[in-house]
Amino acid sequence: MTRMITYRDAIQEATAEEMRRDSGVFTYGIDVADHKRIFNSSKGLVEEFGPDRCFSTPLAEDAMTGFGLGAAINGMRPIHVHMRVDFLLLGMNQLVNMIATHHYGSGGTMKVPMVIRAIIGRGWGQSYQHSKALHSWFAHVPGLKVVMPSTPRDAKGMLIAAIRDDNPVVFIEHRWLYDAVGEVPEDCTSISLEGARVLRPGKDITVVGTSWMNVEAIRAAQILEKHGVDVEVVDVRSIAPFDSKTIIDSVKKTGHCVVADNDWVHCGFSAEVAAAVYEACYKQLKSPVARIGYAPVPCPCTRPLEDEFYPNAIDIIRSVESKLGLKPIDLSGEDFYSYENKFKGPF
Amino acid sequence: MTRMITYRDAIQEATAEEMRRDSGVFTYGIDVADHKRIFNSSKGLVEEFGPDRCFSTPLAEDAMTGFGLGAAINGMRPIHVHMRVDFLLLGMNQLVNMIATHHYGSGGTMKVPMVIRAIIGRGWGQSYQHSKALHSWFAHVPGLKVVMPSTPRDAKGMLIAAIRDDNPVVFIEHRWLYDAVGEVPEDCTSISLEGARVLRPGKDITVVGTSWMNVEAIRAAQILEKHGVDVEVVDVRSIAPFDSKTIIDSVKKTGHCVVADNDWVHCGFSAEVAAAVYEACYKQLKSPVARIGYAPVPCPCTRPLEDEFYPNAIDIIRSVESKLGLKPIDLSGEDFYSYENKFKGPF
Amino acid sequence: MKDLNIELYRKLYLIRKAEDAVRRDYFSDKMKTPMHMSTGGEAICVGVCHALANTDQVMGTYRSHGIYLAKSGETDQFFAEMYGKATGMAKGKAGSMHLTSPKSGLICTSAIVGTTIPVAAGAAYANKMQKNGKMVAVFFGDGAIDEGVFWETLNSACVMKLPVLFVCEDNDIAVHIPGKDRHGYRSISEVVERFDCTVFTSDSTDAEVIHKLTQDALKTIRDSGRPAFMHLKYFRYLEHVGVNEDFNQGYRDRIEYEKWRAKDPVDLQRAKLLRWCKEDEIRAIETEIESRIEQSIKKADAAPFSAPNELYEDVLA
Amino acid sequence: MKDLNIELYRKLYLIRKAEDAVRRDYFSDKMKTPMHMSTGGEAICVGVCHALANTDQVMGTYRSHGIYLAKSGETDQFFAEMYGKATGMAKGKAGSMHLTSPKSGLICTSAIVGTTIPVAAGAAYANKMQKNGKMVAVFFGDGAIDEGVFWETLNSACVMKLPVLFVCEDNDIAVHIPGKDRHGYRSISEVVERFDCTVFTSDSTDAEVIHKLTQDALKTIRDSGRPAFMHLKYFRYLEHVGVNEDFNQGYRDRIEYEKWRAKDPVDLQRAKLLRWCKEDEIRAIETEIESRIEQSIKKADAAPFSAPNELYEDVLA
Ligand SMILES: Cc1ncc(C[n+]2csc(CCOP(=O)(O)OP(=O)(O)O)c2C)c(N)n1
Ligand SMILES: Cc1ncc(C[n+]2csc(CCOP(=O)(O)OP(=O)(O)O)c2C)c(N)n1
Ligand SMILES: [Mg+2]
Ligand SMILES: [Mg+2]
Repeated sequence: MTRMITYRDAIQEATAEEMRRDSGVFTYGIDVADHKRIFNSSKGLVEEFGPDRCFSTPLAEDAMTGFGLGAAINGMRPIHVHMRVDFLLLGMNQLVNMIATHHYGSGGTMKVPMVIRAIIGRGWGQSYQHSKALHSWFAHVPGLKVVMPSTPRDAKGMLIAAIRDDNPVVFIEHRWLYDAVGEVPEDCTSISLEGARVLRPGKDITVVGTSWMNVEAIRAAQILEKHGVDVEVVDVRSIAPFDSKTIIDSVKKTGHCVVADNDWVHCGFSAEVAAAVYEACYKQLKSPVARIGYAPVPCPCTRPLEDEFYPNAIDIIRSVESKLGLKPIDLSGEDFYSYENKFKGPF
Repeated sequence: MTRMITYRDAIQEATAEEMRRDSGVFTYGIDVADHKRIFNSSKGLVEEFGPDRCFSTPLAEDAMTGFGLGAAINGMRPIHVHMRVDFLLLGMNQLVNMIATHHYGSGGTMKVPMVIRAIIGRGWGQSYQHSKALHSWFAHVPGLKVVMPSTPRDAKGMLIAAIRDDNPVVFIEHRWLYDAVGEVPEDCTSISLEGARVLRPGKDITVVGTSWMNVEAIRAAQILEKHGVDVEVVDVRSIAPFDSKTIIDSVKKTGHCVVADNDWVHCGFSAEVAAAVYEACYKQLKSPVARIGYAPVPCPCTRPLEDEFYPNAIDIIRSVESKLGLKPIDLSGEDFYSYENKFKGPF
Repeated sequence: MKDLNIELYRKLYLIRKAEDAVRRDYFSDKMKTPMHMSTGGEAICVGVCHALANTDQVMGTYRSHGIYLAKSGETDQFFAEMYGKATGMAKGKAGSMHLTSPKSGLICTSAIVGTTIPVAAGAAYANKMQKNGKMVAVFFGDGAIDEGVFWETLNSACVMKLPVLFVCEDNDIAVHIPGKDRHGYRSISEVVERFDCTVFTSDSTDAEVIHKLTQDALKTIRDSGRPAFMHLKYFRYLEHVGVNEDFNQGYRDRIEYEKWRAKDPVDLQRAKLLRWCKEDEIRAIETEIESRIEQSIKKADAAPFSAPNELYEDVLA
Repeated sequence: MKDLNIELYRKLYLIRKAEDAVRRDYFSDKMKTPMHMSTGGEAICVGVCHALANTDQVMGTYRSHGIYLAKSGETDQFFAEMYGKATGMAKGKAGSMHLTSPKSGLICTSAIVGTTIPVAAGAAYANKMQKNGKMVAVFFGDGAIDEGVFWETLNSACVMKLPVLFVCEDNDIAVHIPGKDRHGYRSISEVVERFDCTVFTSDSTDAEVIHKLTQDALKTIRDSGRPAFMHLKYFRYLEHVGVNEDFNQGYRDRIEYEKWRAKDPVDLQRAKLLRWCKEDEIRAIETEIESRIEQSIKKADAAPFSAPNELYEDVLA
């Protein structure tokens, strides 16, 4: 049985089901158990599992990250939640110096099954301290797995897999995806943490997306389709380990590649994708790889500048046009996602 | 007048001269003013400038990073020193959320002239918590400048420039460079923070190095020269802003590029270099860009594995050979740098 | 006495009315920035800021309307920033959560809890080095004291003998979590007392009381050459973020609110003023402030947004 | 009484002699790992660890030879790790700064100051959830209490009522910086007392005294359901990192050392033992330990290094 549910509910279901299955699973973090329940993604957990297994903590990201490590070493499966990935900057030392290394440093004798859920806080007027992504940072560090699901189905399946994984997994959720609705089988279980996925097959050009940028890519593809361009959209999903093969296969077929990363460009994940594609598709590439991302500035508050800051479907369309040598499409009749005009999935 | 001095003394001279020139300059951090003086790089400062302008602090990297921001806003020019760049993981929130954004967030009304000196702690048996580099992380964040000088002359000139710069500058020093000796003019002043430098001209292949990897690249070039291969070594120096032009000009000439980065490969700075080179030298490249870096693991303690972990001149030679289609050179008679056999500059 | 109380009232009323205007107009959806209101806590912002010299410096959090207005007294750049306009104090880049006004001494605010506390210590060090006599006061909530950086800074400032005033605005709540679920001690004052600094506490909503206490604290800092810590209680009238009341959410009690509302800082000060002023004298002050606010809002609404290329300005100096 | 004191002496002597062997052989340059010696602080490692059950857990710093040996009693994997060999507890990957021994309960050590403190809280939470009755003791220096993470953890553990024993090994120095230049309070105990936990202090070098105090602390944790904090003073005999004395460096006084040396934990315990044992009984214990150490060193020296491909193992589980 397949139902349509939101990304938010997918997260909630995965957590609840795993907590039912394994009494070692618990979830915690600042405001996790208040009545707003992390944008409702931890709804019902404290009622079902009690305040010992679903709890709010003091404001102490550094200590609470290390806390997860200790619980994990001792056989629990912590899920540490951050309302904004930006707050995780306070836990970076524990994450990188401690959590990522403990299995290695103990000669493989101890394991760290821990999930760190971090929400990309993009939104209306959130400014520069609530808008980072940081997946390239996490992925740079050996010993961490890093995933960014962009559909409700992947959110559920990959969160289940992350909880069951014996390694630390950084699980990055985009705030704007929370309302996205998609098909999720009733009996959805684990979906591999390792592998990109073709979200939309196409033959003319490959657009590689991370997280929310897949929504923009799909919208771009819909519009381009009307103009005879068949876009293949590949959702990266796993930033580390990184499945370059799915992307490379796609680019070998299409000969063109646009990377739409939900992050800054310089030294970002889009550089890794570009380098991998260039190396493997050297002969097949008909144009240089394009990299689309945040403007190279801190995110401003005011909406007109904020809209300029974030990359979107229009940027993707323009990039595709330039790769394929097309004239700019008149987009005046098209609808695009904006906060004011809330996205209504599924995609 | 040009003299031969060590990298360590170059750092010390730059700091002392700037402290003399400008009473707003001060230097601080854990153990900065103890009798070991950060591997002697802050020698004589407390004697000359007193404990108000050169001081050791409590162990509090997070607070002490924010402290620098406050002093900088109020017109001082702090130099915050970290004996290992790894400790800066505790200051990441202040660096990224606060320091990098303050000029922007104040609409340009306030400036943050601050230098963060961080030493890459590589050494004999230092293990996984004293061996990171992190320059790709810093460079990823708009609002920070990031440099990694690799010669005594650049160390002095770029530190002077960093201190005088009105922006936060992360200044990354490799511990093994401290003993390197090189020419530094008596009257050396500021050297631009923006720009790569051709360390050794050559025509057959370009090796792009960061920090210590330039030493390995030069050694590789010396050996390859004996075998008729003329290597051009380009020292990146500036990670942000990044001068891709010098590198691109070199690769356009040589047609081959090896990036030897003093860091992990995945999502690292080497990906940015590779992406930039591919994009600009698409027609001239005769082989794919090679990326050399740390093994994708936490750094182990024991010397035999540690030696495997770090990239070196031999890796560069092997990579050059494969790009140029040469047979492996017999290296058994060659000397290579190792901790046991201390490097004796100049290079 | 009269003058002081009038001045305090001006500031209290300015903050209350400016925020009332924000509340009234927020639903027009022209102020696209998350609002964390100072309403209910005005006595603290006003009492502390009024005790500071104009050249003294303050820092705060995302909840800094109060200190911005108390310290700067201006509403044009304030509302323009709320409206995200080019005429805002940061050309719209900052919004409500990152207000600054360097010329009035508000030099840093932040939406990451606790993060301006060490910045204040560094600013105090600079002032000490420059022997300019400036004081720095840093405002933060009872949530911020959970964070390690508070303790690192408190400790460091005590060792380094910095002229800094720590102002803990304790509303006993962090978003929706009360102090008792976050604090592993009976009272923060009792803990901080054991550090090499002086502690002042109050739960007064009388700006004059806070003003006097702050003067004492500042004098102690100057005399002792050590930091001071003020632990000041108040009640947050509205939701954590947003402009509404939230007693219907069930996580806290309206009764507690009523108790505090009965000693509302603005009403209380107005009642006191009647000792020295006639009603119409007070009304004149109020009308002047109200019309200033409406003017500022009109100007803000009419002002242009920053041009798109402004996005790329101010990244590096 | 006799048995206890013999057991304590065994552990004290094991640590002292193992480290003496490290000091003797370090210059052969076969142990390529930075050494932070426990010498001088043995009463603390031994007194605390001996009060713990075998299944109880400990965590420490880069200066953890003492707790490794006290908790595990084994020297084969210890020396093999120092020699960086495949037979080491972590196949050479950890070295001196990252010793662990999960089967003996040493589950985390770290070369970043303060970082195992919160890890201990999490481990204690797990034990509490699993109702396995295990205790966790975490060792850290007086430098670690400068770091915010200490305060965050102390506060959180008190709120969460975790069964954790904080053990501050206070040698009044962090690398070369004395406590007075880093601490903005008179006494850490006085500060921590104000948290919801129980504080125990001692400057004894008598392992029996520390043992007893730890038993009290553990009982208090069980009875009160709250954390306990032990503030224990000792003197670091050797340089911060390395195996030598460093009184010639001028930053600290030999006189203070002499005072502590006069009540050296190993000598003191040996002297006490003479109440119950004959000299040759003690010598027998010592000889056994010495020969065990020499055996372990021989084995370590003879063992192979890990093969190069071992580099890539254990990154992910
Ligand atoms: C480091 C960090 N963690 C979490 C948050 C999310 N957050 C925003 S405000 C807040 C509560 C702060 O409470 P308090 O310090 O008492 O200030 P108040 O809002 O009551 O004025 C939290 C948890 C944040 N902004 N920064
Ligand atoms: C976060 C961090 N900052 C700085 C250092 C460098 N460092 C190593 S040991 C040490 C001193 C620690 O002193 P203390 O906690 O008293 O332990 P002790 O060495 O006296 O046992 C310092 C500053 C570090 N390892 N980690
Ligand atoms: Mg509060
Ligand atoms: Mg110490």
